[in-house]
Amino acid sequence: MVRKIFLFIILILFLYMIFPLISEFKILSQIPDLAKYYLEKGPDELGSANLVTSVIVSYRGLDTLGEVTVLFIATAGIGFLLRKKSRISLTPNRKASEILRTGSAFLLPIIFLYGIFIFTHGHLTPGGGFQGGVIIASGILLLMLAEISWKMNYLILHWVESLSGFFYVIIGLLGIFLAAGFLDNRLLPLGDFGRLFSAGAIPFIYSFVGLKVGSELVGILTKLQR
Amino acid sequence: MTIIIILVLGILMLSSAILALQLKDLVAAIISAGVISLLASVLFLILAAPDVAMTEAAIGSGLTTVVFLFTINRIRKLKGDDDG
Amino acid sequence: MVDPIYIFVIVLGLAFLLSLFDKLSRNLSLFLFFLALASFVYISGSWFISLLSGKEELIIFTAGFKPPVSINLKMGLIEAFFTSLTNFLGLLSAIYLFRKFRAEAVYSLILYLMIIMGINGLIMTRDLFNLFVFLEITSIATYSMIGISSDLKSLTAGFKYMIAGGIASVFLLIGTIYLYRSSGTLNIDSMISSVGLLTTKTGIIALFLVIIAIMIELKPFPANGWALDVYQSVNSGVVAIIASGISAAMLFVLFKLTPLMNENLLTAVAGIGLATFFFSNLLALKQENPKRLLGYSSIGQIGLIMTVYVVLIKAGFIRDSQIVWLISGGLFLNHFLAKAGLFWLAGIIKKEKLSDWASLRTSPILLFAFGTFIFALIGLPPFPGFFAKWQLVMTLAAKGMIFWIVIILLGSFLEAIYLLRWLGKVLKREFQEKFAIHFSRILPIIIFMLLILVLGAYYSTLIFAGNNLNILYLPMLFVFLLFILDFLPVWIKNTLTIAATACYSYLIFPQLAGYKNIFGVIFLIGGVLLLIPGYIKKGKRMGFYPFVAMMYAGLAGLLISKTTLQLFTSWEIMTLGSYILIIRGKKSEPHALSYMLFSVGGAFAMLLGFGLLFSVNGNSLALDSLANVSQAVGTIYLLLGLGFLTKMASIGLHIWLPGAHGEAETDVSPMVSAILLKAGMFGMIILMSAIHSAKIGFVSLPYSLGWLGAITVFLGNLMAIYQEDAKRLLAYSSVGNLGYVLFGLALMTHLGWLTSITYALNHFLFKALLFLAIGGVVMRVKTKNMYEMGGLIKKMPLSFISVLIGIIALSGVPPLSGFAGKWMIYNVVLEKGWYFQGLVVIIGGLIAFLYCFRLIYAVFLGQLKDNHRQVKEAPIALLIPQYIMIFAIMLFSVYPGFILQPVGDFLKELFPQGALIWNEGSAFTQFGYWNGGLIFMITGGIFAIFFLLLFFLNRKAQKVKQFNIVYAAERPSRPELTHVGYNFFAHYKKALGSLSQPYVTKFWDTMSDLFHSSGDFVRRLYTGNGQTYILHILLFVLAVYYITFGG
Amino acid sequence: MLLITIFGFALIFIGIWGMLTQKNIIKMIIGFSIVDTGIHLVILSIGFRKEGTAPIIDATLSKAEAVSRAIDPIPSALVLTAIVIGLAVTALMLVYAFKMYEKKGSLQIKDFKELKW
Repeated sequence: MVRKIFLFIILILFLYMIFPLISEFKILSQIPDLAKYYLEKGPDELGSANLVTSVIVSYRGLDTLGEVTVLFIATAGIGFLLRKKSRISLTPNRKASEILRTGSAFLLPIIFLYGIFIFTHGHLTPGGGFQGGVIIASGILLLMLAEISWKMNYLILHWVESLSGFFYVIIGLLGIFLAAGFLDNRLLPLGDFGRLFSAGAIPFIYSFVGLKVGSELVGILTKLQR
Repeated sequence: MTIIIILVLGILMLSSAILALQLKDLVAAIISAGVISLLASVLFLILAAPDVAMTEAAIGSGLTTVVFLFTINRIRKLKGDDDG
Repeated sequence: MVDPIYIFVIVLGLAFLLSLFDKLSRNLSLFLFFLALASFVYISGSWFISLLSGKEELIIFTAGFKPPVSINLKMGLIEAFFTSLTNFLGLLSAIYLFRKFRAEAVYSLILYLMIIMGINGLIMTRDLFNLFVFLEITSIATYSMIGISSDLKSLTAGFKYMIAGGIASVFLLIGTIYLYRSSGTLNIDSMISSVGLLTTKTGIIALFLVIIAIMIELKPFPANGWALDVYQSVNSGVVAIIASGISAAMLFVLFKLTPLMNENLLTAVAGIGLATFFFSNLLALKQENPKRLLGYSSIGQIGLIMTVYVVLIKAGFIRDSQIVWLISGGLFLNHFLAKAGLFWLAGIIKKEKLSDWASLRTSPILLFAFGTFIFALIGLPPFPGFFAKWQLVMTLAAKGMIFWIVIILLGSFLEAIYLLRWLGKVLKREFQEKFAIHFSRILPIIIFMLLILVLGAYYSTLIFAGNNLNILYLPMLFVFLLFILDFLPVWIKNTLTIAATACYSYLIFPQLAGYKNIFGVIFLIGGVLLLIPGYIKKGKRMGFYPFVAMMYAGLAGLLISKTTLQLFTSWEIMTLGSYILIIRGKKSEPHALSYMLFSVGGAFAMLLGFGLLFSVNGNSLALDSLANVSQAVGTIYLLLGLGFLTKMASIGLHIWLPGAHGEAETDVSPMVSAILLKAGMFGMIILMSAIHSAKIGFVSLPYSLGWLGAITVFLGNLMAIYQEDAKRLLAYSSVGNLGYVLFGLALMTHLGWLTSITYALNHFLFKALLFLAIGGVVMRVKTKNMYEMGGLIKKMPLSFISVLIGIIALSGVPPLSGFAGKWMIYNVVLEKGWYFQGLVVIIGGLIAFLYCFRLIYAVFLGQLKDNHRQVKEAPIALLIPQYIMIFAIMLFSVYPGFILQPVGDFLKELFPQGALIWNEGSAFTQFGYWNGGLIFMITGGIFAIFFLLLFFLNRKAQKVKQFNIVYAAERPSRPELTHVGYNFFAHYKKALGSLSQPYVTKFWDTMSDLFHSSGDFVRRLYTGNGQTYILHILLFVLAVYYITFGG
Repeated sequence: MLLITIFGFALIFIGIWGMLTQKNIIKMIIGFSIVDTGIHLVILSIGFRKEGTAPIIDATLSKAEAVSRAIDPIPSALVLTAIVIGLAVTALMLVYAFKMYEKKGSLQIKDFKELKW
């Protein structure tokens, strides 16, 4: 109890410390110049309708590459930590219900298609590579839960993961040669604003990101499941 | 109007956070933690950030919860082995 | 020139594909892995070289937009420096882990590459959020890599690390977003240019949160329990990356952000660093686990570098200026190389206790590497840490920042304690098993060892504040040569060293004048003489000659130093060499440690003194400037004096001497006793001839020194009489002898100095003579206890004569040279009017008789022990120098003017009054006269008469047999009781016992206990509970915030 | 939106409280993920502006209007990154928890004190 009171005092002191962050808070009527730049010039410079996308994929593309890398590291790390055969018996506890199994077999293509739609339209609508990737991963998760006698083809997963990541880096690299810098999406023509094939390389980058993220997440899940 | 929605969502969020910490049952606690993210993603929508809302909903409340559950599952299996 | 962005491209491109390649062949993936690591070294290294030669720095604009619109990376000189180092470390540590990588899953390669990439990113990025991303990349890859050894300990350590890292990330993220809100940008350069926007409360707190997050990553005290666990348990190859690589990157991040910090924050950072440095070292004192010890030391060193950098900036130096980088860069390089090397060694030895590291002795090259790293960390020359510390002290002293210097030196001293304790154990302890040696694991260690040596050479040749150390190049080159030739048999190396010392003395003698001539004789000619006994050794005697040469190099350096830096460097080199010599004795471990600790402590006092001198004398390093001191005279005098007196073993600072000299090897004892002690005296002469009088408060320092000298004479001699160990007896007697020297100097008169200087030469002769003779006896009878000897006069007559001459000279009775000293002392005491002190000195001199004659009758007279019937005379190599010294003593006794006159002439410059007046071999003072030759003849005549009387009248003396003793039907219970010389002065102990109680020893023991137990107490803070560590972090953040900003 | 910021900080504090008081490692990790969510809320609430809309140019938001009406896209981008990183860290922590359980058969943080002082 004494300990709890002590901890409570500590948190109160913390609250006091960060209080100015709240008390000096004003909703921005003026947004920072940098944000203005993105909002004003972004659509024309990069040709993406979704400005969050243009910030993520291009302006702050290095962060995104890093983010994909973090996920990749986590996958590798989990694989590394769980590399030794554990003592767990791998037999499933119980069979999944019939409804789940047929349902997921039916839903799977739709989920996949939706995921692909999300990451190819990242420059036009909300969402993008990450969201699409997660959706694809959740489709496969459904598959895992349904315990459908569909042996997950790890080799395919592996290839998708490796190559999508590799091509992402290659596109980034091409930016140096064909455009102004690493991860510059303007190596392809910007095209007509608002079209699927527009905004330079953004749809491609996001597709690779989507595939990469999706396969990495699946990797994490299967490693935990195994 | 939005204020009330935010308030309701926020209070729900905080109570599920406290619940997540107080619940003895780990699975229930994890689900409760997932609810926080779900509620947060609604708040993100209110903050006009649909991209983030999607991500938070999918990753924060979806995948994170699954990862938690998978781990618990592994641990329980291990426990079962020990008992047996 | 390859664009550094390719480092990231290569890592990511390769890492993403590596598992596919691995499916083809492990060798292929390993090949690509090493190729990638080597390419990073090439990329960053080539940038470093071309930037050094003046090429313009590179800014990489990602996405093709200028900042702040998009993220940019920078490759400037400092970035290139840090990336080159960390990439090189990455390559070497990968080589170190090669066998592991070959056996482990491909993930390990990927994770490793990611750590290296993350470090590069941390160093190069100029964007705050990008910094966060790279930090997470590095951390997550490290967390995963920790799993390379999946034992419970490293797992728990990894988990604690994750929790701590998670908390730090929370602070970093909140801070970053509020910085963005305050400044409207995430780019660090834009923030710096709009730093005015950060003066709002929000801005200040945001900046504080960012900085504190980075501080947490740098493991500040006390929020660092998790880091210690990581250092202790995780695989050594990985820990080397964490301790050297990631810490380097985080340090650089901190440096990068310093332009944003205001005065308060800078002070806070400096304070945290200082506290971390001090407490880590304090807490490490009791540590027995090598890797945890290294952990403490690493954390401390990082704290030190942090403090130094920030303090220099606070002192007004420009961030990129040469001086800042010479100092903090030197300390950093020192730490970086040494710590990585030591962690790698830890992985090879794989022992959980410090003493088990003794098995290092099976591999000379690794032992050498270990010693190099330890001495580098302690900050001895010629390693970069020494020069950095020197420059730091000078710089801070010039700015008047004495407080910082004192704490830094105190922390360094604590660090020296445990590092030396460890080194001692490695050099002396028993070991059971060897360790497996694989080329891939040793190669990195050797490379880093060579690198640190090269850097040391670079720093020593650097023109340092208009001053260079060329006086030491030649001898140190020879030392280096001896290290290489150490595989040769002992007689070759001995001859080489003798020849080199002789040649070098020939070289430098023309540069010496005045009293320096006398010291030249003692240091160099004496050095040659005392090398001759080395021929008695067989085999290789590895690790002896380089250090003898080093000690001589230092001594010679003292003679020709013109600046304080030269003097101090020589001093430290001499200390380093002599430490290794002393620790060679069989039971020398604790004594060598105490010798070295007193030396290091004394040296730090000197360093501070030189710093003060530098600051009050218009930033001059010239040794002559000592004479012009006008401010802080007393303090400078005291500090320098403390340093010199430590080496002179004055009472209070003497406790290291008896053990160190008594336990040393046969030919080392005379070296350290007869020669090395004079180094302290040499220092005192430099000091006192420049500063004639100094006061602290009302206390006159020379006057106090007089009392100190007198008491030293008295107590040193008193303690000598109770010794049963012949070599210890001589050692204690040296304490007393040097007391005379100090007393003479303290008189500050012509005659006093004349006495002192000639007595020094005398002491050299008779103490070397006695140590050699007694050493020879000890060598033959294999015991040092006098009660186990006896009757050796027939077996070792030549040694007997040596001892006889030695003690006559020592006790200052006519006719030998010691008497001249006594006579002059009495004169000068009368002249000066120091009657009480004089009385103490005289009584002390009388006590000297008591122990002197024991050396004769307990050792050489009486009954020969049964087991000594086969004893032979000492080897010829021991006798030759003895008889040379006897000859010198005789010469000096008959013709005292030979030495006294030139020294007196020189002293007239300093003390024109009261010189001896010479007339036909007689010396006159106001109180009387004295003629050495005459006395010699008269005393010799009297001696001859009595000898003849004895010879003729006593012819019928009956020889006493072994069993001619009657013990009233009692058998003595212990063998020593049959020896008449045993515990001979026990009855004096009853009367004078309280005077010879080891008060001083007790005092130092208490001090040591105080530090050790307080360190032991505070370290209980680290309970091992991960949750408590979170609490530590939070408390740390709160404390820093409220102290810095006052709520 | 000040209110959301406050809720964000409240979540952070609850999460830290959980990390400090929960004995079970899994619960501590739950605490950590609560903190994460809280941070995301704080970050995003920073970028909001009054009556702001999503920075996506479509039928409801023309290019010209974007500057005056859309919210700051940067916090959104940052949160997106932070969410993914949070997932990675949480997953890794959980795997650690599992491995620790595998070795020691306990999930109590106080049981892992082999290393200290």
